[in-house]
Amino acid sequence: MTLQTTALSEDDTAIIARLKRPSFAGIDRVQRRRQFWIAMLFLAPAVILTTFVLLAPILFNVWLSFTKWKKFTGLDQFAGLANYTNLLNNPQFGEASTNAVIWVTASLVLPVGLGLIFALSLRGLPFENTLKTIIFLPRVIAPTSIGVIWFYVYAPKGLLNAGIEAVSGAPVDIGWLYQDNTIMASIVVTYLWQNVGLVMVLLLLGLAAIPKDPIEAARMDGATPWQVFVHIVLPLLLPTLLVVSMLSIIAGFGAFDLLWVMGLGYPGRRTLSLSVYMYFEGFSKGSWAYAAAIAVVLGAITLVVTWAQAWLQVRADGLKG
Amino acid sequence: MATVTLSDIYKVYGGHVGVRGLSLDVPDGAFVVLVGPSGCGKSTTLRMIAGLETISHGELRIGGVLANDLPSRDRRTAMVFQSYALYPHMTVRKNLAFSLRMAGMTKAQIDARVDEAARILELEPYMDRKPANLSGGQRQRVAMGRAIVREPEVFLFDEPLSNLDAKLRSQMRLEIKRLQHRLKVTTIYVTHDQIEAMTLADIVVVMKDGRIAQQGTPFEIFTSPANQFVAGFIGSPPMNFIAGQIQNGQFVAPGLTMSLPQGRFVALHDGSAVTLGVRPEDIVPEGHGVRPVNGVEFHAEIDLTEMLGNETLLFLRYQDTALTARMQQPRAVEDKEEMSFRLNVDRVHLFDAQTGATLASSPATLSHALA
Amino acid sequence: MATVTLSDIYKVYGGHVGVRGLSLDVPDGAFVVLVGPSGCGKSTTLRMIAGLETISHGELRIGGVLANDLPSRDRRTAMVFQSYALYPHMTVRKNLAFSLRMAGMTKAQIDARVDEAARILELEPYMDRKPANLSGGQRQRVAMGRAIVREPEVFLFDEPLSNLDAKLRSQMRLEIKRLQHRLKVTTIYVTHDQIEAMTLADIVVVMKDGRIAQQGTPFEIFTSPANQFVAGFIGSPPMNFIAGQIQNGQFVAPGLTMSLPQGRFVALHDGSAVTLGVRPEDIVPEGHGVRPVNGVEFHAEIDLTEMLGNETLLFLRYQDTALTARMQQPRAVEDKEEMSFRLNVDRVHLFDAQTGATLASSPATLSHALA
Amino acid sequence: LGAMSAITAIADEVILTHDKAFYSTFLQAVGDVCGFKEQAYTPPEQFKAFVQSSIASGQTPEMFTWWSGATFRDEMVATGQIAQLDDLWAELIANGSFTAASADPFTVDGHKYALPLAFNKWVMFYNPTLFAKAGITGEPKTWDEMMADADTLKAAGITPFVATNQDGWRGFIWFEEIMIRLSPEKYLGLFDGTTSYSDPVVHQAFQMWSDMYAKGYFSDPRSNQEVVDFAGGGGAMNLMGDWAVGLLTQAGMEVGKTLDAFVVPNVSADTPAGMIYEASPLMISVEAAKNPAVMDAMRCWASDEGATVWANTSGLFMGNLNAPAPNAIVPKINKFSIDNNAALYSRWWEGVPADLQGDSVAAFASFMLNPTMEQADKVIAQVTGLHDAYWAEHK
Amino acid sequence: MAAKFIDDQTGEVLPFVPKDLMPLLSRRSWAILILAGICAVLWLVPFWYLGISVFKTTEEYTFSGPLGLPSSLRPLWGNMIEAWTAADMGSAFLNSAIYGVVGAGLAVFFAAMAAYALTRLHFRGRGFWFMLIFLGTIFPFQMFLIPLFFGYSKLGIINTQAGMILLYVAIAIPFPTLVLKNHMAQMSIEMDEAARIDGAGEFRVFWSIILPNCAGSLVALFLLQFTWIWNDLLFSMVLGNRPEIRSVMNALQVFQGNYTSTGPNVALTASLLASVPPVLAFVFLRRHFMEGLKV
Ligand SMILES: Nc1ncnc2c1ncn2[C@@H]1O[C@H](COP(=O)(O)OP(=O)(O)OP(=O)(O)O)[C@@H](O)[C@H]1O
Ligand SMILES: Nc1ncnc2c1ncn2[C@@H]1O[C@H](COP(=O)(O)OP(=O)(O)OP(=O)(O)O)[C@@H](O)[C@H]1O
Ligand SMILES: [Mg+2]
Ligand SMILES: [Mg+2]
Repeated sequence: MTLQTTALSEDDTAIIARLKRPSFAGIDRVQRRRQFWIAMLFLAPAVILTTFVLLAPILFNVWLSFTKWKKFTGLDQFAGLANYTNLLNNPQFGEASTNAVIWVTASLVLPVGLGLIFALSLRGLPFENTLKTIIFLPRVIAPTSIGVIWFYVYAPKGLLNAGIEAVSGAPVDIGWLYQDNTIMASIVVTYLWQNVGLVMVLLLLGLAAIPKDPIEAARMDGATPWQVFVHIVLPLLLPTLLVVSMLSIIAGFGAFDLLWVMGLGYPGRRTLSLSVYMYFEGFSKGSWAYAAAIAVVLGAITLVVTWAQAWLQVRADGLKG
Repeated sequence: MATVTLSDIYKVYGGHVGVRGLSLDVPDGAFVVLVGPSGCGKSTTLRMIAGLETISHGELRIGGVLANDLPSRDRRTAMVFQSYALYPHMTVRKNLAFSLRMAGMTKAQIDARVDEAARILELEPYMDRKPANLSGGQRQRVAMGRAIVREPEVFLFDEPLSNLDAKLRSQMRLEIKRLQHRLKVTTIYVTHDQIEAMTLADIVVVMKDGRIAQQGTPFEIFTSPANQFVAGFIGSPPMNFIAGQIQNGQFVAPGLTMSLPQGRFVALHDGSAVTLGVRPEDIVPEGHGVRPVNGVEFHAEIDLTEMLGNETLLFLRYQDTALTARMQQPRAVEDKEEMSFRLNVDRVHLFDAQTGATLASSPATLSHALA
Repeated sequence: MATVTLSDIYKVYGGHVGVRGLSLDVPDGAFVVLVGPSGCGKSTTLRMIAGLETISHGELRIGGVLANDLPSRDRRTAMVFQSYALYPHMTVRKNLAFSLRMAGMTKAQIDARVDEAARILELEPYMDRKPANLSGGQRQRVAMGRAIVREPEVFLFDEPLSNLDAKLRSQMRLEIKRLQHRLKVTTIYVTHDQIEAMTLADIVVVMKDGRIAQQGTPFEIFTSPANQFVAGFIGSPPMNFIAGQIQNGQFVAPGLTMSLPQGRFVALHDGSAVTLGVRPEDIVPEGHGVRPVNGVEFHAEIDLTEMLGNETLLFLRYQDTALTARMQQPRAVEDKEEMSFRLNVDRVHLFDAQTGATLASSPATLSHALA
Repeated sequence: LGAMSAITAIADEVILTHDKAFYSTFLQAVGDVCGFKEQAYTPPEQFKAFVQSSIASGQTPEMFTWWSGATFRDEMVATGQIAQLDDLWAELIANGSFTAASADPFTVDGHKYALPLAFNKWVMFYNPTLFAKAGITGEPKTWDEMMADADTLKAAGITPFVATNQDGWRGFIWFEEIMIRLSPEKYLGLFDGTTSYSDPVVHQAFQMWSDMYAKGYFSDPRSNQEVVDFAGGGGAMNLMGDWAVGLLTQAGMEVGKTLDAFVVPNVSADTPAGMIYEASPLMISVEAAKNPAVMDAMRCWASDEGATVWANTSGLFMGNLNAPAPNAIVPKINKFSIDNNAALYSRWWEGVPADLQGDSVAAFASFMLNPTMEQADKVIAQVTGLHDAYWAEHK
Repeated sequence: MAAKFIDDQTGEVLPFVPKDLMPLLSRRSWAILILAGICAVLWLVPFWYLGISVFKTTEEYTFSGPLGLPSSLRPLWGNMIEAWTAADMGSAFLNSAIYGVVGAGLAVFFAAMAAYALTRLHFRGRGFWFMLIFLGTIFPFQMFLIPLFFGYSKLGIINTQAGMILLYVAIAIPFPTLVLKNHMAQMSIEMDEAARIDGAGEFRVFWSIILPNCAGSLVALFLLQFTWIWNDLLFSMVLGNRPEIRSVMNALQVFQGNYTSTGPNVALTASLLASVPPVLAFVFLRRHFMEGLKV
């Protein structure tokens, strides 16, 4: 049954073209302009503050990374890519990068993995809220304080060694935070202890947002609890997992306080991660321009991660249609 | 295909009882509709049958087998949810195939069944779309498809049409009916819409407050309501109720005295308070439609009218009682117009004013009178 | 109170036109209902009148004053939204008082008006509740209260009833009608439900694709649809359409030949393709209801029936065309039963098969025939 | 915002900016007498960055402390923002309160740019009670005697030396001490690149250090409580600057009874007597020098009165000969210095190019944590690489 | 458990005990609960360590071993006083409170304004403006550090409360903007349209309609940002080092300083003291905290 007559169906583009003719143009432009300025008024404080306090410094930092600004001798002499070539030639940068990658991988995989396990097993358990509170609690405490507490936990005569001694009966003297082979793992454990609560809560929120119906439908469709998890829950949780992963990666690259405080007595402290290395080069050594270049590398990495996440997110949303 | 038997089923939530001692026999292949106002326990009952809620007390048998503690996946029931509950991350094809994959069927078997279901439901063009890219009606069909591919012994529907607009709703209603006539699978269908109940059911179960208020064929429910609640719930616009008394075997209300048909009602004491029920189509405007043979005449002022095209509803006020009458021919009626009506005495219902129970002498009498 | 005049109104969204040259005169105090399928531009039109959307082209006058660039708050219109759009953080009283506070009224004035509105809408018991603690119907009433306290010159309603269930919907429909009869404020009401349109409107405006398909009283729209679209859209179940041809001044379709009533239709060339329209109530089962004087008889097999209590819908298949008939008395009909029907020739509609336009000689003829 | 106006109010006063938060009260005691207000700014990295950037933006702090050595010369005086104090020094030397030599650490190209905040020597503190317990009488006069004492202590179950890597920067302390005991010339050569770290003397120093570790002479380098360890009897000797007396007495040690000090003897007798010194410069900006209030505060600082308050409160010696000895140890060391005509050598930290401090000291620290010759060779190779590269570029 | 079950609506006594009312935990749930309990205990071990350490004197701490229990509760008071005076925590607490309250308060308010514009007003380039605001948090803080330090020095606002507040406000804006944008996008647009028809201007709609309906998120975000600011060390170390303006976390750094004679017990006590406000806020307003994490 076609009803459309040719007279009734003037093409949209034709109508728009007709309306755009001078005699018609701009009937609602006045209102649009007014709306724009009202919007600007509301945006102004946030935009001005973030632009001047956050974005301008980032640009300045990029510029700085191309100068010889070091100890006020070479002030703003252009250095081209010198800082970046120095980066590549400096074994410490390589070491710091490698460590950063290890650190970020560990601080992504472990908290997300454990967080997922916690989130799944705590749901609906008695005392759920108490348990959640306990696991989340370290997160509200400053990383510096956390660092101090764990510094003493890991100390040679600290709680951990004492605990192992008490269990094994043999004297233990491990300098957890002084040895190349233990320090990273030790800090990762602390980081995990502090951050898994956050990941868990984010995942719980993600789980809570999954509609109950498809899960019940799957149960009726004959799926075992494990199959329900694999085929329904996990795919629907994927977008949340992606967000959490991105946040974890960015947080991982940016992590400073914990590494700085806990690495206090470790000779390799400055290359524990890129963020620490940057702080060391800039604030301890005064190689500002070089440090700025490290910061730019860090920024580039996070941009890529964010971009990749956005890309994956679109694909994950694509899963839904 | 299987019978479903509920005996004295209770569901208790915290301090509060959702379903109270419900007993119901669903014969093999029957289409049973649970209908009732919101919160009366329809969904809870259905979900207990599906195994999505535990049963607090009582016995549930599916195909004769005690199913109280059977996990959902072993009950051979399939359910269509109000929200459709499609798997948002899977294509239509995968949605349909999911249960078969879980059952460990081969690819060929799965494809055969899925294609068959898609054909029946005319879903072929959409097989590779995700649910988000389907219209409401299409999603609804996918949900049904997912239920039928499993070839379950019992279909469960929980308000499957309530998210569709009026047009689509009546269309899908027909499709569901056709489907069930074709597959002949035992079906339990929950709705709060009495029209769906009337049109779809072999057996209508009207529920109230976790209990069954009446069960029977749509025709029985409509013509011989067991109580005032059912009488008021089924039928649209709802039955008119007039409060009155029995005096000398007659029904007496302000401005209305009416002899009651012989034998239709149980013996009634003088002075007992009763409620008279009369459907809008049994208040006939003089000069329109079939004039009731045995009628009581009265005049009333029209308060408001609703012209529905093929018929007009007249809202009138007679002696402080608001009444609705149905006029079969469309005719413009002015507000405040004074009209005469004839109330069809042969079709009135009478209820105990206290308990609301019907005072009909036998449930069947009225339906015979009407047939 | 005010007239509302739209002249050649357009709304352009990006590359796409939502409303195309709509012109409409709403007389002072009239109840106008815009009805049409989803996406036809009803809400857009209403929102342009409310000042919530800019007008791309054309003139809008409210009470004679050009209103295109007037901000919402200066238009003296009040709107009831589909979602009610109550302020969730305010009590009912504060919700009602908000617009009056904005207008800078004194406390005493505000209280007087709010109390009056609460009385009219029977909201007194809920004045201190928040919207979250109200039922759907109560919320709906608060939304209306918020509109009436302002004593606006125009009421705008955008599908105010579509979030309510069937029962509540028909009840609130009546309340809105009563309210408007009492306040006599110019009202523009948007719905996609043709029953609401028919029952509420003084003037029904049927829209399609951003244009007006027909406007007129409910009776005109029902009895003399200007085109096949309106004919199919208004009425439930919808009008039956049979494709055929004109041969020797008769309508001919497979298995059906019918002389057309004299003078009802424009002169028709032999061989022109037409569509015959006939409403379900005009296909009368033999032996049920009023037998049409001037009818064409045919036999058909019943495919499915829907028993609605006071009437039964029969879905039949005649020569590959699916038809719906309405049977006034409830009677159980078996599937596959063979029945005879009479098609009421005096009430048929005829449409051009290409354009869908009515072929009635004058729009009024049919309505006269029906009255 | 009230607190902010408080800040502007004190802006009129003379402010002494420093990074030595643990001296705050002592500094303020002098400030009360001399009319300035101390202001601590920690940690040192931040303080350094703050001062550097202030200078860069032309807002040099009016009165502030720094470190002596290469950084004083290259990062402060070279900016031209630091006021010359030649006249003030002339006064101070003329009235006999300071020796001319005490200006040496603050002299660049013949001009004097700072007053001493403190002028300290690095000595070996020891715990006489523990010595007595192990049966040791008297202080060691030779390196061998010191090693013998260490043996004795060890045998008595007492750890001979407290040496930690607390805060990550202590790694050079024993290195520099052993170096000057072996060869002062080679040690000084490290500062200008004339001695390479691949020099056999450096290797020998590490060998000796490693041997001492092997014999168990040192306490756990991972301890983070150097002062508490030493004060609590966790070791019999500790190599520290003489400024530590205050800290150690605060922590419960008592000069003469449980605390005394000697200068570490040389390895071979023909090496001239010498000591590591540490001088903290106190300087003012060119701009501030025009402010009489600032000049008065500086003059007062070095005056007998200022020096007396400083000595009494902090237990530190700034070089003013008229000030009372802050404790019994300072005169003892001064006496040794005069008696033996001891040479003074800059600390390694101040001596080496600032660029190399962090990396090198981390290398030393890694040796302390793993004091084998294997590790020493690694450290030597690493540090040699760093320094050779630096000097190749800066010569 | 009561043998009878009474319906709270009808008062009827049911003739049975509902089988599923208090479902006994399945064996698996028990196992998970026990594991979770063990985890929770492990999680608390560092706190326990903190808890016993603050009751020890320095000597006790050094020589009693980490597992030893404190001999008396009295040293806590001394430790607290020492920590409090050594780090000048009085003014540090006040500073942190000012930064936290003013910084988080303004930031959340400004973020709400921006989110309002981004979700409720029609204008072009909303995506651009949002990215402009949000870009700031995508980059690691290391990227602002040096430029801010020099910029602040140049402007003379380094080591001023105004400078600290400026930074904290700015840095605390993007995240709440994201959260509030998502939150406001979910709120019915018809609500503000109703208010506009009711005669409210833009700011009115924002203030009287939108803000009250975001109250939960606003509180949550305020708490989150407050905690973040309170816990920040990096920026406070770089931009606010003078004793009068330094924050609690920065003040704690005195215990990291060279040659301090204060033992770990005092440093730990100080850490504990500094953590009290956010921990209290968290424990009492836990629900709000978690609410704010809904991105
Ligand atoms: N999970 C639950 N916890 C507590 N009470 C519940 C729960 N589910 C349902 N109820 C209560 O049980 C009663 C029956 O609920 P049910 O959902 O079965 O009603 P319904 O008939 O399906 O109503 P509707 O038409 O609104 O869906 C209601 O009073 C409801 O409040
Ligand atoms: N903000 C918008 N941007 C772009 N297109 C829009 C917008 N709002 C409406 N439209 C389009 O304009 C047309 C008319 O929409 P409108 O909302 O008026 O329809 P409607 O008749 O109210 O439909 P419904 O019954 O679904 O509410 C539709 O095609 C719709 O897609
Ligand atoms: Mg339900
Ligand atoms: Mg609409």
